[in-house]
Amino acid sequence: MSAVEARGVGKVFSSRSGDVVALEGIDLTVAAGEFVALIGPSGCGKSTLLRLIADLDAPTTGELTVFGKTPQQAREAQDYGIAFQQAGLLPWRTVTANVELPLELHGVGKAERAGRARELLSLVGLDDFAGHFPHQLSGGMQQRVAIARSLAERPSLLLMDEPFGALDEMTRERMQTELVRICAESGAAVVFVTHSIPEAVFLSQRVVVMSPRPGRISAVVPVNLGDVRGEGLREDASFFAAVTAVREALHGTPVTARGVDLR
Amino acid sequence: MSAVEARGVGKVFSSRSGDVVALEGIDLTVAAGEFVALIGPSGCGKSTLLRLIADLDAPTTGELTVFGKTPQQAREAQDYGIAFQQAGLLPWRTVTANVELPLELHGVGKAERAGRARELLSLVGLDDFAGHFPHQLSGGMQQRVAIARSLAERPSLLLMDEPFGALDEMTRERMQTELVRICAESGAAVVFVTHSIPEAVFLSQRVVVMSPRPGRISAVVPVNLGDVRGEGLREDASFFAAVTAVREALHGTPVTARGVDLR
Amino acid sequence: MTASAVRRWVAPVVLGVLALLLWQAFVVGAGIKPYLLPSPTAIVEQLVLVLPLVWSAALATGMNVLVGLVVGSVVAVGAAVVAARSRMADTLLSPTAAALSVMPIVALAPALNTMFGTTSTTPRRLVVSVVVFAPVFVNMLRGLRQVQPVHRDLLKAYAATPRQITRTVTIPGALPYLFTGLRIASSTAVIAAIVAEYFGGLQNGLGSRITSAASNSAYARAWAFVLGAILLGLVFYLATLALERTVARRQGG
Amino acid sequence: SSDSGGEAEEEPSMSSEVLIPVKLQLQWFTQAQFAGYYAAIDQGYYVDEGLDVQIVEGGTDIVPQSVLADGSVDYAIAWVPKALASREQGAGITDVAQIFQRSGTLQVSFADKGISTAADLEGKTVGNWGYGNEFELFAGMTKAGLDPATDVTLVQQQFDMNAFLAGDIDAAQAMTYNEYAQLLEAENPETGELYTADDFTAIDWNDEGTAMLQDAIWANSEKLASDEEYQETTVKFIKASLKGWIYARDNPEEARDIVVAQGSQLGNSHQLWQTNEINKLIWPSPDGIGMIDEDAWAQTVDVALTTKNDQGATVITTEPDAEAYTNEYVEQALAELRDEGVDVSGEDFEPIEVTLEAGGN
Amino acid sequence: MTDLATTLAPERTAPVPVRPRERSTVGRRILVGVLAVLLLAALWELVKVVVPDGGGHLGEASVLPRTDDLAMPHVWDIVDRVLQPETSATGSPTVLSAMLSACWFTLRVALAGWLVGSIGGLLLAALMQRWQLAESALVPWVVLSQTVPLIALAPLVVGWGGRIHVGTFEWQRWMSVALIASYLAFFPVTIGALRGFQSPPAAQVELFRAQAASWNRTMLSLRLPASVPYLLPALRLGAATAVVGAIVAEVSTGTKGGIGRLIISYAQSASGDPAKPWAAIAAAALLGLVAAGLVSLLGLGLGRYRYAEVR
Ligand SMILES: Nc1ncnc2c1ncn2[C@@H]1O[C@H](COP(=O)(O)OP(=O)(O)OP(=O)(O)O)[C@@H](O)[C@H]1O
Ligand SMILES: Nc1ncnc2c1ncn2[C@@H]1O[C@H](COP(=O)(O)OP(=O)(O)OP(=O)(O)O)[C@@H](O)[C@H]1O
Ligand SMILES: [Mg+2]
Ligand SMILES: [Mg+2]
Repeated sequence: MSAVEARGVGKVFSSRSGDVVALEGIDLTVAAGEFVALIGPSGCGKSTLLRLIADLDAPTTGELTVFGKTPQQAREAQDYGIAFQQAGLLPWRTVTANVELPLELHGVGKAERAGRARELLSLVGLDDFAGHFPHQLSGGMQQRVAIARSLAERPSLLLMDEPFGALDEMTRERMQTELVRICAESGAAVVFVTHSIPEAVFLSQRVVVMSPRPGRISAVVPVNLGDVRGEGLREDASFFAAVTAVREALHGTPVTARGVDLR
Repeated sequence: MSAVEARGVGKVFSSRSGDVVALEGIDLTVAAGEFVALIGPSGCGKSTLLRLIADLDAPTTGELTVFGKTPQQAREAQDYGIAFQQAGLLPWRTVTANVELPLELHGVGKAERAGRARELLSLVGLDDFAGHFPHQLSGGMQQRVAIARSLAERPSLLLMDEPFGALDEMTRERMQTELVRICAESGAAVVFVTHSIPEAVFLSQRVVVMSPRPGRISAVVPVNLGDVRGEGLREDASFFAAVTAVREALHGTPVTARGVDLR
Repeated sequence: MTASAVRRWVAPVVLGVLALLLWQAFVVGAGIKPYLLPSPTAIVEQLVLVLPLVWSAALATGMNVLVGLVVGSVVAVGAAVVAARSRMADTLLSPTAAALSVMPIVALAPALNTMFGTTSTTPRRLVVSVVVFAPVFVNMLRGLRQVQPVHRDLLKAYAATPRQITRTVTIPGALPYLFTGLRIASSTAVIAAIVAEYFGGLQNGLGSRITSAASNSAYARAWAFVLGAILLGLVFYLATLALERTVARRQGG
Repeated sequence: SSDSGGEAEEEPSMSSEVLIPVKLQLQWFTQAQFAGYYAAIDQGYYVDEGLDVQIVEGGTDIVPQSVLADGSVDYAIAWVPKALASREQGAGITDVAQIFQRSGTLQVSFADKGISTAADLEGKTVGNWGYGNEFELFAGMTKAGLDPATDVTLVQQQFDMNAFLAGDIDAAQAMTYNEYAQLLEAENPETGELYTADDFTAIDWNDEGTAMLQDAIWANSEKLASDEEYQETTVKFIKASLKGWIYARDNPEEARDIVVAQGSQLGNSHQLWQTNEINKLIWPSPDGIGMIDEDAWAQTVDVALTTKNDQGATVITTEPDAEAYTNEYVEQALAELRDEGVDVSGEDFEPIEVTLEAGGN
Repeated sequence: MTDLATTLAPERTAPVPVRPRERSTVGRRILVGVLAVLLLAALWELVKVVVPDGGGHLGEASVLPRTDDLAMPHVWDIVDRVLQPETSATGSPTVLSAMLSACWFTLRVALAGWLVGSIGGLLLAALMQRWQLAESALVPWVVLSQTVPLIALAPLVVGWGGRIHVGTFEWQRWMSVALIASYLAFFPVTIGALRGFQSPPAAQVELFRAQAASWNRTMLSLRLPASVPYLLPALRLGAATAVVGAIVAEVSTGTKGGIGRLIISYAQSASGDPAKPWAAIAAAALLGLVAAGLVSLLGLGLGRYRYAEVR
């Protein structure tokens, strides 16, 4: 069963100043365990699509299923974990308490919560900051806490909206490597929104390129860089080739490639 | 005469929890008309260095001159224009009035101000938004207004602190191309802080790589991609080679390059 | 102590001492008669004399402030919670709060005395509650409305119940705003309690002592009680500040 | 103000036309309590003496004797004990005419409470206004062996008698000419009619022997001592004022109309009642209106020295000096008035009958 | 900013554009206001029906008001009283016209006080913005100044004001009242203005520094406009407190002509004419609203500066 299945999904926002067609005719299937990146210019509806999958908004047209259920059923069954562009931590809770939040809301016992939080914090390299409050952390560290929180319930689908937007290049690259590892280990499907072409290419098995007004899928670029993605990959010619392919899909016009080839 | 000349510049911040050495022994010369990018991990002192040059802070040690004067003299003589990471527009002023602000502060006449503002807004592609207020613009558009403002007085030195941070990839690339053109035309020297390696490489003649705690210059990577930088350059092998070189300088350890060569 | 802490405490004290010295010098130097302006030393002299009275009067007034502050705040917080939930309640309560905030309490006090009895402390406490209501209500409501969209989305994504949302997000997020309101309320509450004594009622508080001393031309004694009033204001102010710090510390502020 | 007096002297040619400006500070708002001064203005008595008198109303926190000592006004009306307290605080003022010969303060109770002497106040809720108006009450209680601080519950009254009518206060302070009238203007909910004097009992401090002297004309001591012009003005001012009071005695209704025309908020019947009651406090004045009676003065000083209020303070701590009062000016004024054939003692003064209307209207 | 200053000032909120007020919302506000008054009147009568005449007591404390006609006259009696003459004297104006002219007097005095207090507050805030030391030294005293009861100050102001004679200028009683009103009004304005002057983010402040703009210029072009969202509510509150101050001061100093004096005068007949003082109380409350409303008009022309109004 596929993780996400969208058929002709559209979304119109009605506002005082008129209707905005945020999405139109979106057909997309994300297989279980697959990593899909969404890329496209600002305002093309990436976040909107993610919010529809998460049942934070309802589509105006079309059909959307998550693991064969309606998005609402999937949300209530806690089938997915989510991380937003802003970390969205609760400032009055410690790092641990923030990570524990979803577990607490769903009645997981104290001891189990604590154990899971410890595990997750060491996964994102924040063991030493368990008792800190969010404002004592840098933006990147906060984002890592949010990622740990999204993983707390071992979801089989991860929805991530530009989670690395606030990080500096180096941390960002480190987190990307980590994320690839975590997903490989947990076998979770991921829908990952980003503005960065190299990031999309590095992380995903397919890059879904969107165009704005109305938001449509303009291209899907498959990336086959193999399962083991190390740092070296970023300097590999095949990587640059994929980056070029996505850029061209994004700009709409093919640019003559000089010196590199798609492998 | 060089635009910026730093000799053994250091900066220590004293705070309640102890001293922070933000910069140490910085030696840097920026020639007139030269485009220099500063790159380095978060907290390595890039912004601090820029602020010292702009006389928004004073160095603790060392000597710093701007066009042969002290930074204070240079500030008072309005030798530089500056753009911050946040746009920092005045919300109660229209786009035009925001661009006109530096001219107004220095007593430039009304007609001349209006003419210059029109010129600058068309440069950054915002002709249609002259009468709008900042909150009616997207983050990227606001940033472009700030850039227009920094150019208002045709400064011979431009200081820019991650001005494109808020932009999406496509707009960002467009703005980069524009900036290269503007600088080439005006002959201004630029000190440009960024987190993005491709951006640094695309824009500058030299990339200054910094390392943190204490902030030092760890490497200077010369980039020779020629004077005419078009969109095609981004998919050129020489571009990727320079990107790789900067990445290696940044990570400190050379990574075996596969399939590409530095030209 | 850091330089800024030194400045924060020393500068006002130095200024205060300087002002007192000037005052003293002026009164003594220009030979100002006590009925026109008593000297600081005369005030302190009187303060020592009537200290037990100042203490008991401050206690009586302080009790009025405390009860009024608590009642007014509790009602205001309750009203804010209701207003945050229902638009209808908001359209009625918000203008009410605006009207209460500009209500001249001097006019209200005598009427309340008649309604609740001059010998009762209720009218005074009610006046304090009225004064306290607006700032607490307005700030609390703002705090409750301050829930960030990202937090709302997050809790929805976790399929949290409304009660869970209130407990984990809304209330903790509104606390800092509540304290802002309380800080404004605490210092105005003291003035209100004193002004409420102006027109009558039990003669056990600072307000009636001040008027009675002043009308006997015992200005130094009057100012000794005024000093008591200032200290009472300070106590309430610092108490709310301390409460806020404690809560903030527990929340990692 | 005294300077302007000097000016008038410098230009004698104008003196027949130029009036000496004089300011009089009252201790409360316009009402019949001050009918004599308003009558003197209305009847032109001050102008006859060459004075241009301007009356300044009081307020709750205005201390007339301070305003006088400041030099902001030329004369002030004040109760003797309060003025003595200000003298101790350095206010240089002198009582130059004691208008009210008796105290008008009562302590009123409902008849069924059975309070008719100070001793009956024990354990009761006792009202007073504060503002220094409470010493007769305290002296009365002390004399009856009660400690005002512990043996009664003290309550400050408002400007109305609601607390008393509602039963919050057992014994309320009332001036014969004001608050007592307010009681008689209120509706008795049991009968639907106005209350009558039979519904109440009153303790009169004149009877209890703790009465203190009330409204007197005070002058600036310093100027009295050094400024001859001011001395003359003082005599003129007293003389015209006394004439005003004599007018109010002989024409209470006209006096009432004069006060009402000045914009008092109290109604017609109330003001007439007040005029009449004030007359009772002044007349008869066997030695002549305004004369300071040694015995009454001594009693006032004695109470002021010995009675402690609930704060443990007495009104004054030392015997006032000789400058505190003088009959010198009032005697001159009386002599001139007697020469004019005016009855200054009102030996056969008879109060009129006043019927109060609801709300004093 | 020191702790004390953070205090009384409202939290900063994210810049949210304030939509220009549409006519319909103004109409709605008036409607809601009328509705609220009617509701209050209904509540008043309901209490009179439900609560026993003697009120309600909880142990020693009285918790419910007395509801007899002396304590709580009927609404219609109050309205009727307003339309009757003040006193039985011939030519006595109606209570309504007396109150209107009294309110007009007090409003003018209060606005004079508000003006003085606001200007003083702005200058003080500018001083504190200019020198941090001044801020540290003054803010605690500014806060404490408000705990000094007006009743202690009134005689001083009147006493010292009475000594001022400069040429033909002579200190008037109403000036004392205005001065006392300004003493209350200056406080919210000072705190609000200080908060507003300090509100521009570092990026904007440094922009001006980078342009080598002088302090005056920065104040004029940056801090003053930026402070508008803080200043407007503060000025509004200042107007309301100025009214309160003017009323207290009128009572205290016995100044004739204003609503404060009427409150006392009417209170003297509260026992025999209970509806009369309630009329004055209602007038005083309305006056506070009117003053605050008048000052709100200031905001009409400043729409563009109110991008982040702090209510
Ligand atoms: N709640 C809303 N009401 C009205 N319009 C909305 C709403 N949310 C989004 N939109 C509009 O829908 C379109 C898509 O928005 P969306 O946030 O999905 O873009 P995005 O691709 O995530 O952009 P970005 O990369 O800037 O985050 C935009 O034009 C936006 O203005
Ligand atoms: N005003 C200050 N007071 C104390 N420490 C400061 C101050 N400004 C900067 N620092 C410290 O100096 C160091 C350098 O800061 P700086 O802002 O220059 O870094 P940066 O390279 O610009 O980082 P980023 O990429 O995150 O903007 C950091 O460790 C920071 O904590
Ligand atoms: Mg988005
Ligand atoms: Mg920086």
